[in-house]
Amino acid sequence: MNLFIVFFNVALAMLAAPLMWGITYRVKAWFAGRHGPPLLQLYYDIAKLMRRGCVYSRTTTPIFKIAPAVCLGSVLVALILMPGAGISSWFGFKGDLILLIYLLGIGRFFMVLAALDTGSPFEGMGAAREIQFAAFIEPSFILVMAVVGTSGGGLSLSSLFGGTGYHNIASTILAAGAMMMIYLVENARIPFDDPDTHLELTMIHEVMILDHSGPDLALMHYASSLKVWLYGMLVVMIALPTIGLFPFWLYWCALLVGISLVAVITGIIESAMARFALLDIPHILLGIFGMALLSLAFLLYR
Amino acid sequence: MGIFLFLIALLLFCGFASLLRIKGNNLIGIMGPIAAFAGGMPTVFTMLVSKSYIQQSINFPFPFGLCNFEFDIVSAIFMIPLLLIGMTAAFYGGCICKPEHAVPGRPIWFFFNLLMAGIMLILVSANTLMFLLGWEIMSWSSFFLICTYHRKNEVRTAGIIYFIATHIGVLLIITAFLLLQGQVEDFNFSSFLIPESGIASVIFILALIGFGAKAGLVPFHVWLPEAHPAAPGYISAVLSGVMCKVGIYGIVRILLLMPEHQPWWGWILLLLGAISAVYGIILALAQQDFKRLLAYSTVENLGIISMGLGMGVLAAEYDMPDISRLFFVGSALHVINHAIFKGLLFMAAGSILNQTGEHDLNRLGGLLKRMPSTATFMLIGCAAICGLPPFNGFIGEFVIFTQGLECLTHESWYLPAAAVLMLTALGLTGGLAMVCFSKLAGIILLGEPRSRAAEDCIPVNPGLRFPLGILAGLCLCLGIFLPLLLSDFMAWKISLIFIILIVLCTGLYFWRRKLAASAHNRTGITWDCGYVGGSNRIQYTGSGLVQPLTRFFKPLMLRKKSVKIPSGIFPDKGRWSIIYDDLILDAGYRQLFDAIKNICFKLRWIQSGHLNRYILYIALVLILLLIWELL
Amino acid sequence: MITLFVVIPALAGIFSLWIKTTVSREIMIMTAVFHLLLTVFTFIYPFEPFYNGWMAINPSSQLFLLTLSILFLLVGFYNRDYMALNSRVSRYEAQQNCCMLLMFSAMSLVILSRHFGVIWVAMEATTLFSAPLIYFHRSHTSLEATWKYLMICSVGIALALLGNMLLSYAYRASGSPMLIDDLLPIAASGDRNWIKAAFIFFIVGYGTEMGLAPMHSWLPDAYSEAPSPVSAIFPALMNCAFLSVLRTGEVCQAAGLGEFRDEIMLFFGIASLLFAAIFIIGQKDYPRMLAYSSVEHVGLMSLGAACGPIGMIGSILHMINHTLVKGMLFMISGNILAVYRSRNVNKVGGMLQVNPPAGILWLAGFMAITGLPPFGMFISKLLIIRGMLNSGSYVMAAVVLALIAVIFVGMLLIFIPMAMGTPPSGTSLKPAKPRLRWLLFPALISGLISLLLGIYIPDSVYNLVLEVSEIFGR
Amino acid sequence: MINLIFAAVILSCLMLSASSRIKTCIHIVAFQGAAVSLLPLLRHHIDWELLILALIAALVKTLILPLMLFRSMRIAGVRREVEPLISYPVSIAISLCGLSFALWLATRLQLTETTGVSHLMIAAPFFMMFTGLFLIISRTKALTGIVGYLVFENGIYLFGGVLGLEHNFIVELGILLDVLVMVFVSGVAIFHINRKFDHIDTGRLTSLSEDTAEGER
Repeated sequence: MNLFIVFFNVALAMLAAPLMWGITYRVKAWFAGRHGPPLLQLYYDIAKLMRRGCVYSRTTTPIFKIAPAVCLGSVLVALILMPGAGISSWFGFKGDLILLIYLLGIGRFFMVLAALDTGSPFEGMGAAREIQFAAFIEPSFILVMAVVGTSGGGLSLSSLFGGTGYHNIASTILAAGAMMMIYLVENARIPFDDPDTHLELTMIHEVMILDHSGPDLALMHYASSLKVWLYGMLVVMIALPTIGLFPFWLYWCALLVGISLVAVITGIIESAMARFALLDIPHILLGIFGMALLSLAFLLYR
Repeated sequence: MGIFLFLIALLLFCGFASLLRIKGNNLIGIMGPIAAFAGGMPTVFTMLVSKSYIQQSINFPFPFGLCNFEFDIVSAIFMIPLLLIGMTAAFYGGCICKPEHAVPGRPIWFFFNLLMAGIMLILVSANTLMFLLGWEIMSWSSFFLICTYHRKNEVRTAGIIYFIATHIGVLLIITAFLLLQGQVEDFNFSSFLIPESGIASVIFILALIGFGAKAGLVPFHVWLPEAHPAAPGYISAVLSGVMCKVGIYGIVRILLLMPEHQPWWGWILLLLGAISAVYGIILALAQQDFKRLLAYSTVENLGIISMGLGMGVLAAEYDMPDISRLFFVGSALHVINHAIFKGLLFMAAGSILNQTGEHDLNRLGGLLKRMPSTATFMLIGCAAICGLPPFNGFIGEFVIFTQGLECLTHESWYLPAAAVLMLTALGLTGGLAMVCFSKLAGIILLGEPRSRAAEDCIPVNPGLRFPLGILAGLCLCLGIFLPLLLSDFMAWKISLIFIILIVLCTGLYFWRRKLAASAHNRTGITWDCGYVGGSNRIQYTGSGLVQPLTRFFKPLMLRKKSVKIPSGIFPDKGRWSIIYDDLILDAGYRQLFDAIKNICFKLRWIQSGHLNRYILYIALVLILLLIWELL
Repeated sequence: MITLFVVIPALAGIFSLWIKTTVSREIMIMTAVFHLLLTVFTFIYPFEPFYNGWMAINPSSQLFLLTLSILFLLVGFYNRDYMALNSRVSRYEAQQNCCMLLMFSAMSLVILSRHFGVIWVAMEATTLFSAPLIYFHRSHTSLEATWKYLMICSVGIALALLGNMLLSYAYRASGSPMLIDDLLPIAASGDRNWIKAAFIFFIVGYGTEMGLAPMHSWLPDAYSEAPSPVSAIFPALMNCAFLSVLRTGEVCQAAGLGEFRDEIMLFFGIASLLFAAIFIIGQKDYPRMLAYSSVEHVGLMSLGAACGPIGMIGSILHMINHTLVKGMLFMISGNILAVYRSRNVNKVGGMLQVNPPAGILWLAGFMAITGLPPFGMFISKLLIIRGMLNSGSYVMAAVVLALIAVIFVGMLLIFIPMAMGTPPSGTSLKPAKPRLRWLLFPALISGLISLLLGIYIPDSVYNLVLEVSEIFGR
Repeated sequence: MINLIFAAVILSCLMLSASSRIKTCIHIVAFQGAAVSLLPLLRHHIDWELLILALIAALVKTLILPLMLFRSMRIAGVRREVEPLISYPVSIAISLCGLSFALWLATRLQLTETTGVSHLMIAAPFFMMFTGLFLIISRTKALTGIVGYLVFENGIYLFGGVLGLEHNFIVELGILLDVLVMVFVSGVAIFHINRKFDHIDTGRLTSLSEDTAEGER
C-alpha cells in the first residue's frame, strides 16, 4: 500500500504539475482582462523543447549539463518521500522532513553552479539572489517542518496527517501562512521575484536558466513545476490536516483541487501586488521566520 | 594499547630520523604517519565494534611516576581522523615536488611526526602529566609547522598569534586539571575525586576556554583564520581536521571526568556552538582568501559539533538518555566527516595555491577545465561540507537535527527552547554554508579564469591527486553507508534513497544526452545580450556573489575599504577593494593587548636609572614591611 | 677537607693573576672540574664538619654545590672560547678570571657554611669580587652599572648585617648562637618580634643580591654590561642569596613563624613577577630582557617556597632549571653579540638563516625558559602552581597565571623575530667563525641537562631534592 | 653619660640632614664614628679584645675614612655644596618623621629583661640608619652618597654596640663593612667616575634606564 502511495504521488505530480503554471497565468490574465495562454502551455513548451537541439556556451563544463538532471532527480526523490491519503510513504522514516529540505537543497546547489558555470554576469546575479533568499528562508522552513513533525508526533512527513483535525488552530494557521510564503519565495514568485519582467536583471530564477536550451531547459522547467507542486502539497496538507481522513480517491481529488487553489491564490497575489524592493526582502524573510517561530511557540507552550 | 605506545615511539623515531643528513630522510618522515595508519586502524575498528576499552599503566621515573593509559571508544573516534588525515597529508606532503615557496624540508617532517605523536599521546593518556606533555608537544610542533615559511612577516605574525592563544589556553587547562586533582597525590585520572559543584563549575569554565581556544570556538577562534592561510595546505589539513578536534576531545574528556553536570554547562556549550557556527560561516562567506574561508568554515563546523555536545548534556540533564546519546553520536559522526572533507578541501586548496600562487579567489576561475581531477574532488568536498546528500556531511547534521526535533516534545520549558535555538542556528548555518561553498566552487572552478595565473595553470602531479581521491571516495562511500551503522531509526532507508537518487540522476543525465544527441547542437559564447566588448573581468566575482549577505551582516564584521579613484587628464589605474576582517581580533584582543602594553610603557619610569630612586624603593619596601608585620 | 671547596678556587684565583692569561683560562676549567669531582665525592664519602660545624655538608649544600660547579664548569669552557674570539688578549682578562674564581670560592663558602655571620661575610665577598667583573669593558655604561651595583648591594648587605644582629639578639636569652644547627632546636624560645624584624631585614638584604623586586634594579644594568661569561654565572649568585634566604626562613619556621615567612615570600614573589612583566613587554635589549626574566624566575622560586611542601619541591627544581637555562641563554646571547654586534632586538633577525645552530638553540632556550615541555621548567612551574592551588590561594594563583601569560607574550615577541625571519637590512654581519660553533657547545650541554630534567630525573637527584625541600619546607 | 652620647648622636643626625656643606657632613660623620666606636667601652667591663676592637673601629671610622673622603674631594674637585634633591626644611621634616618611626620601632621591639638597654638606645641607631638612607636618597653627589652610607653603617655598628653583641663576631663584621666602603670609595667609584665623566654627580648617571634605554647603545 505504501508503495502505491509513492506511485500515486509521483504519477499525479508528473502529470498535473505543469498544469498549475497554466492556472496561475490564466488567473493573472483574467485579472489583466486578457485572454491569456492556454492552460496546457507549459506542456507544449516542454514537448517542443524536448525536440530542439541545444546551444552550449564554450565556457561551460559538464556541470552545466549535469545540473538539469540533478534538479529533476532531486525533486522526484523528494516526491517519493511524501505521504498521501493518511498513509505514510513506503520511503518515509523518522526525520525524513529534514532529508526533504536537503534534497531540495541539492537541486538549488547545482542550479547555482550551472549559473556560475556560464560565467555570465546576469546569471551570477541571479545565483547571488537565489542562494541569499534560500539561506534566509531555510530556518523558517525547518521550523515549519518542526511544527509539522511535532504536531502529529512521529517526526516524519507522515505526521502531516497525524494531527486529526485542528487541535491548535493558531499554530496551524501561522504555519500554513509561513509555508505559503516559503512557497512563494522558493518558487521565485511575486512579491519576491517577478518571473516575467522583460529585463533579465530583475529576475532571479528565470535568469539563472538563461543559457539553458533544448532538453536542458525542458528539464529545468519541468523540475521547477514539480517543485511548485511539491510546495503546494505541503501548503495544502498543513492548511487542512483533516485531508488525511478523506477516503482514498477523494483524497487525490482534494489534493489536486487544493493545489490548484494555491495556484489560483498565487495568481491573485501576483496580479494584486508588485514586487518588493530587493533590499527589503531579507527583512520580510525575517518576518516569515517570526511567523514560523510563533506557530511553533503556540504549538509547544500552549 | 601497546600498539599505540609503540606507534608513538615509532613516530618519534621517524621524526628524529628525518632530521639526519642522510639520503631519503624525508621518506622516513613520511613513513611514520603511514605506518601509524596501517598499525593503528585495525585496533581502532576492533574497539569500535567491541565497545570495550583497554587500560594499561606504566611506571616511569620521576617526574611522571606511575602513568595510566586508556583507550576507550571516545579516543577511538578521535583517533580515526588523526590516523586518516595524518596518512593522507603525509602522502600529499611527500609528493609535493614544487613547493608553494622554498620549503626547508627536514624540520617539517620532524615536527609533523612530533605533532602526530603528541596528539596520539593525548588521546591515549589517562594521566594529567602525560596529557599535558602531549598537549604541549602538539602545541609547539604545530606552531613550528605554521611557521614553515617564517621568512614572511604575516606568517610569523600568524604563528605568534597562534602561540599566544594556545599558551594562554594551556595555562587554563593546567589550572583546570590541577583543581580537578585537588589534594590527590598521583596524577592519574582514575584516582581523581569528584569535585563539589562550585569547583566543578570553575573547572568546566577553565577547561572550556582552554580547550575552546584550541577547538576554535568563538570568541577564542582568532588564531585559526590567521594560522591556516599561513601554513602549507596539507599542514592546515591536519591542523583543522585533527588538532581542532583534539580541543573537542578535551571538552568531552573533562565532561566524562566530572560525572555530575549542570544544565547551564549544556547551555553554555550550546550558545558557544551556535555563535561559532553562525559567526564562523558569515565571516567565511565574506572572505576572499580561500584558505581563510576554509579556516572560518572550520570554526563553523566545530560550532556545530559543540552544539551537539551541548544539546547532549542538556538532554541528559532532562533525563532523555537515548536522545543525549544520539546527540553525542551525531557530534562524533560530524567530527569524523568534517575531518575528511575539510582535509580534502585544504589539500585541494593547497594544490590550487601551488599551481596558481593566488590566494584571492576573485582572481581565479575555470580551473575545472585546467586541473579536472583536483577540481572534481574539490567539488565533491564542497557538496559534502554543505551537508548535501548523498555525501558524508549530511548524516551528522541529520542526526543532530532529528534529535533536536525529538527534544521539542519534552514537557519542560527549557529543553524545547534550546532545541529551537539549535534548529534555527543549524538551519541558518546550513543555508549560509551553501552560499559560502557554492561561491568557493563556482568562482574558483567554474566560469572563465580571471587572471593570467589561473589562465595558464597546469594539472598537479598524480601523487597529489591520489590522497584527494581517497578522501573524495570516502566522502561518497561514508555518505551512503554510514547511515547503516545507525540502528536507532530506519536509517538504512537513507542509504536506499541516496542510491535511488544517484541512479535516477545518472539515468536522467544519459537520457537527456540521448535526446540532445538526436537533435543537432551548436556551441557559441555565453548569452551577453548582444554586448560585444566583454572580457573575463565582467564575470560575477565571489565578493559580488555574497554582497547582499555581507551587506546584511555588516555590523558583525570589520569592513576595510580601500579606494583609489582614477584622476587627472591621463588617469592611471583605479583600485577598489573591500576586505572583511575579524571584529573580535581587531576590536577585541588587539585592543586588550595594546592596553596592557601601554600600561607597561607608562610604568617604565620605575626603572629610571636614578640610583637615589632605587635606594628609595629599598627603603620604602623595608619600612612598609616593618610597619605591616610589626604593627 | 671541606675547606678545599673554598681554598682551591681562591688559591687558583690569586695564582691566575701572575700566570699567562691563556693558561688561566685552562686553570679555571680545571678548578671547576676539581670542584665538581669533590662535590660528587661528597655523595660517596661524607666529609666531617669543619671547626665545630661552622662549615658542613648536608643535602642542601650538596645540591647547590652540584648546580654551582656544573654551571661553573660549562661557563669555564665557554669563557675560554669566548675570550679566544677576539684575537688579542684583553689586559683586564687576568683580573677577570681571578675575580671569577674568587667569586666561585666565596659562593662555595656561602653554600657550605652553617654560621650566619660567615654566610654574610661570604655574600659580601661575592659582591666585592663581582664588581670588577661588571666593570670589565671599562666603558661609561659599565662603570655606571658597577657603581649602581656596588651602592645598592652594599646597602643590601648592610641590611643583612642588621638582620644578623636582630636575629642574634632575639636569642640573647640562650647566649645568642649564630650556628644554624644550634639555633634550630631552641628556635621557639626566641623573641618573636625580633625574629620577624630579623627576617624582614634578611630578605630585603639578601633579596637585593637575589634580584627580588623591587630591590632588583641593579640587575638589568649589571647583566647587560657584564661580558656574557660573567652574566652566565650570575644565576649561581642568585642561588646563593636564595639559599641564605631559605636558611633564615628555616629558622623562622622553626620558631613557628611559618605563615609570616610565607606571607613575605609570597609578597616578593608577586612583586617580582609584576616588575618582570612590566619591563619584559616591548623590551628592546635582549640581555636586559634575560635579566628581567631572571627576576621573574626568582619570583617564582620564592612563590614556590611560600607554598607548602609541593611548592618547595617545585621551587628547588626551578632553581636548578633556571640556573642551567639562564646560563645557556646568556652563552648564546654572547654568541649573537659576536655575530650581530648589537644588543638591540631590532638589529637581530633571521638567526636560523645566518647562524642556524645558534638560532635553533635560541628557540630551544625560549621553550626552556618559558617552561614548555619536555624541558624541566615545565614540571617545576607545574609543581609551583599546584602548590599555590593546594594552599588555597586561588586569587594569587590567578594573578600569577595572568602575569606568566603576559611575560610569555613579551618573550615570544622578542625571541621569535630574533630567530626567524630574515636578517634586518643594514646590519653588518660578521662571518660566523668556526669557533662560534664551539662556543655553542656548553650552551647545548646545559640545555640538554635541563631537557633531561624534564623527562627523567634520576632517583638519587630526586631524593636529594626531596630531602632539601623537607629541610626548608618542613 | 651614655644617654648624653645618644642625644648627641641624634642631634648630629638632624644636623646632617640640614647641613649644606660636605666638609661639615664629613666632620659630623667622623664625630659619630668616634661616638659609636667608643660607646662599648662605656657600657661594659673592659677586656683587651674589646678594647682593641674599639680602637681599630675608632681609627677606621674617625680617621681613615674621613681623610679618604677629603682626599677624594680634592682629587675630584667637588664643589662644597651637597646639592640636595629636596630643600633643607623638608629634609628636616622628613628626618623628624624618621625619628618618630624609629621610636615606634623601638617600642615594637620589646626588651624583656633589663640589660640596661632603653628604647632610646634602640631608637637612636635606627634613626641613624634612616638618616643615612635619607642622605643617599636625597643627595645627588656620589660623595654625599658615601657619606650617607657611612652614617648608615655607623648606625648599624651602634646598634651592635647597644645590643652588646661584641662577643659573637658581629663587630668584626661591622669593621669588614667599613673595609668594603673603603675599597669602593677609594678604589673604584670616585676615582673612576671622576676620570670617566669629569663629574661625580650620580644624579646624571642615568644612561642605563628603561624609559630612555631602547637598546641603542
